[in-house]
Amino acid sequence: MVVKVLKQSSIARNGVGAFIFPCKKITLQYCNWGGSSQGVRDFLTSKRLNLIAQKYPFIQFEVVKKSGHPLIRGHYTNGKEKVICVRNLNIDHVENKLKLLKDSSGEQLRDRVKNDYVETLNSSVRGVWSPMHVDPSMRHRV
Amino acid sequence: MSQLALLSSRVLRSSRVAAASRRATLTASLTCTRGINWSSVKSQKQEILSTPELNKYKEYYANLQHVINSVPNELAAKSPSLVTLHRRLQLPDSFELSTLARCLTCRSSQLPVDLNTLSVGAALPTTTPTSDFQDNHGLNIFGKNLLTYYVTQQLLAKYPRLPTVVLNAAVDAYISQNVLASIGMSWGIEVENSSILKRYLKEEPVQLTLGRLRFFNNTLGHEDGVKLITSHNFSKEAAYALAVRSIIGALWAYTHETNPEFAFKFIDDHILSRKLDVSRMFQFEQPTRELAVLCRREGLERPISKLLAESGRLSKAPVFIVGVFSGDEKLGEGFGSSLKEAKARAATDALMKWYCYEPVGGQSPVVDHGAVIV
Amino acid sequence: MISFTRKISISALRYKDLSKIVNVNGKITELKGTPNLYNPKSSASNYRGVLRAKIDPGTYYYPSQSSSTGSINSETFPSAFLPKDDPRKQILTDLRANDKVQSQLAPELHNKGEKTYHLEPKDITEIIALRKQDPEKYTRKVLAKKYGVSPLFISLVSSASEERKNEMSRRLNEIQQRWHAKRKVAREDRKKRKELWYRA
Amino acid sequence: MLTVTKNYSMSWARLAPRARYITYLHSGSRVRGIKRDPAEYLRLPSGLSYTDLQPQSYHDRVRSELNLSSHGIELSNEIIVQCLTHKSFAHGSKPYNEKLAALGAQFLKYHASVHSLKSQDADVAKGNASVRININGLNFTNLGTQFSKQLIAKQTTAKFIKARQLDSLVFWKRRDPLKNDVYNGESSVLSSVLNAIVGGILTTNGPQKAAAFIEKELLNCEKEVSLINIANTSN
Repeated sequence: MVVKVLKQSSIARNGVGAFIFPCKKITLQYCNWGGSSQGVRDFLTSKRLNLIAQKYPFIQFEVVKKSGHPLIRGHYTNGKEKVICVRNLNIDHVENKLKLLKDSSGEQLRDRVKNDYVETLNSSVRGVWSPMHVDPSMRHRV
Repeated sequence: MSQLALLSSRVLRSSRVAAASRRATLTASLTCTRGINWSSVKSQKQEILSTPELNKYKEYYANLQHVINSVPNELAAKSPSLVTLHRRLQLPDSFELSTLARCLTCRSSQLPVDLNTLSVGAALPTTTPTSDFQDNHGLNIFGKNLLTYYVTQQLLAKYPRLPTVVLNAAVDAYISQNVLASIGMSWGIEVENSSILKRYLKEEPVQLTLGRLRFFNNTLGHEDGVKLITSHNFSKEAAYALAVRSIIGALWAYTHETNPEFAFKFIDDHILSRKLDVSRMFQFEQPTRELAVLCRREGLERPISKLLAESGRLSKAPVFIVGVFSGDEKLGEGFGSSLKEAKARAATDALMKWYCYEPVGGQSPVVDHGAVIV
Repeated sequence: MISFTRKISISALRYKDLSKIVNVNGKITELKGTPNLYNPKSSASNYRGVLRAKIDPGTYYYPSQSSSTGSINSETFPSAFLPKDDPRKQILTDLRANDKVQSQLAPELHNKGEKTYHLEPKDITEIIALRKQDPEKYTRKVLAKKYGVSPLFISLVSSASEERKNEMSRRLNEIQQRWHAKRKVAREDRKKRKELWYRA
Repeated sequence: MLTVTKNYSMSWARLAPRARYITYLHSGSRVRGIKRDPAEYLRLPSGLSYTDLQPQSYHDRVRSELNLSSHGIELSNEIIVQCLTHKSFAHGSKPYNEKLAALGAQFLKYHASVHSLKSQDADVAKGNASVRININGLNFTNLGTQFSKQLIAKQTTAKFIKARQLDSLVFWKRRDPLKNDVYNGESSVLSSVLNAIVGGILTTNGPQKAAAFIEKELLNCEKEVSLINIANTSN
């Protein structure tokens, strides 16, 4: 008769301790001929991608030439992917979409309903209020 | 239509070539893939041993094997996923890329002899056999020793009184295979999923594979839903865990002379920073007896349960609050809808407060007397 | 252990020098309940009253109004469990002065008193023999009363014969066979609930 | 069956108002459910008593056998006794070494693997040192070999404790005193003692001193009784 154990797994908390940037790879897919890829082509020929790649050396950038509308695809460390179609967008908008994907955590976005703002793994520090533990002098009497 | 036919004939031709070449180089095993008439390949194998296509594939394969077996740093620097992984983990510059590539080579990528036969075999391997001196076997062993020691030591420093079973389970909760595998995935390590043949057909540069996790990976199984079960642990989780342990082992090797604390800090940041609530790991059997033995052992007064508050004793939903006292001090408190429950919870609570004690700084190290044996 | 109420943390922004409001040497006053501008009882849940409560800036002891069961926060620890050189030992003793009052006033659930260890080997052999000789008559309860010990002690020193055990389990089985399906489920659930008593 | 020597202790308990009970502490062969005399179960069959240990003949002997003072290590008497007490002794009612041993075993394993990494002996055995690639001068292919496993195996550490003549000081209870040592698990008890000493040094004196102790005392081939020499002879 000693203590038995309930198996548990520790839960990851990215940013407590080390922070691993969630976006690991960005694929830019464009077409060399189509007009909808003009903005991406401008983006690729400018210096902007180089600057971004230098600033974020932990993100792998891949450029794919494929016919069809241009896409930007973000790959995340949680195994998910996010795709944005950038057809007919100009160079600035393409860059903004790329930055949007870069800054995303890879989690699916969802609406927060009221009182759903706090998400925590920790239990309450002060516990759950209990009428039995209120100071007797302050107890409410009916 | 004609295009499709052309394509399939090219695949057929190349597959046949690949099959023959692999047999010729005696490296990995193969069974027929769909779309190939195996018997025809078999009957023709004498003639097709040397075609220009085969020679090219042979060259590609030999080059790949050579690159994996002795990773040149210049080539490794051209592998984007390897370089980004290095930067993502913020490894020191002294940590060579070739070593990082070695950490991703599992010994399971070298198939045992019994799997190397055509009848059992794995089709279209994703990686070449490696030499024993260029895989992560030794790094993994060292990384495991390092991790187990450091995690145990840190847990004991934080909770010096954890019972051994709980301590072991807590260490497991940090560095079990599944947890390490999920850490590996969150580091963004990718698995080498496509076969050498496919990569050859795509004309993929050989160094790209260096940044991916290479382990025994049955392509046939992937496509057919057929799974190979052996006594060896070839799972994806096992391979990820091997890689994570090896990276930590190699990190220690590069930094132990210049900055001995670096590897430990790395473990702190990536592994011990994870959330674990040890108090959720206890399941007591007879807490009241255990608490009585504990008090006797520690020279405290006999624990006595006292009723602190109650409400609705005769109602459908009574509540009792019971405290367990040793002398004038309350050791623990429990609630419940019966006196028995409240008493049991109070004793459980007291034991929890004993076992989960955390010392603070400036205190001499606590050497625990061991868990209570009833 | 020591918490700033909301009012204080806001007003503390105005005080650049925290030492003006945190009096380390003086006695820390205790807040018995949440301060409220309105009637603390009838308007307890009115948050405006809580936000605008009139309270002097300073440090207060404001114990949480919750059960400490399962908590491993250090302020819920008994000081008897701390090693001698733990700096929190004295603080905890001071904080938990109320324990003494509770201990003296609260009724005991059941106090069986100190153990006596008064049986000798010959008594034990007697118990074993009696239990073997006539298990129907000399049950655990009867023997416990006869020797002035608990039924648990009787089962510690002696065990029932195989036939007796089989007979009893047969009878129990028979009774359980007659249970309705709902009762069976309820008993299973009770077992599971009971396991939860012994966890945090 | 019962050969009882009566032993009435002086403590009286007055709980039931009508009866006065005398506490009876049993000695001799075990009787189910009866409390035994501590003086008896706290004594080893060899006659060594847990309650009156002489510092000169016990604690100082442990210190000198392990050369603790030459490594600048200070262990209190209580920790030395705890390190040499196995869980089986006195039904775990005295401080025992289980957790110190668990920690010490991990630390020893870690340092033994560091030792293997730095040693170049295994190269010659494998015969193909040219293929080997070092990482920062460390040889990771040495790990997982028979010798590196043997270095910290139960048998080796148990032999170390025996060779340093500490086995007679260990408090433990045999499963069956009539059967042999393998049945009683002597080697795992003795190896837990060495592990616990390492663990005790690690907790109280810090990792540097514990590492130095392992390097200079346990894994030092110049010492006559060291794990390396024991592992070499048993191969």
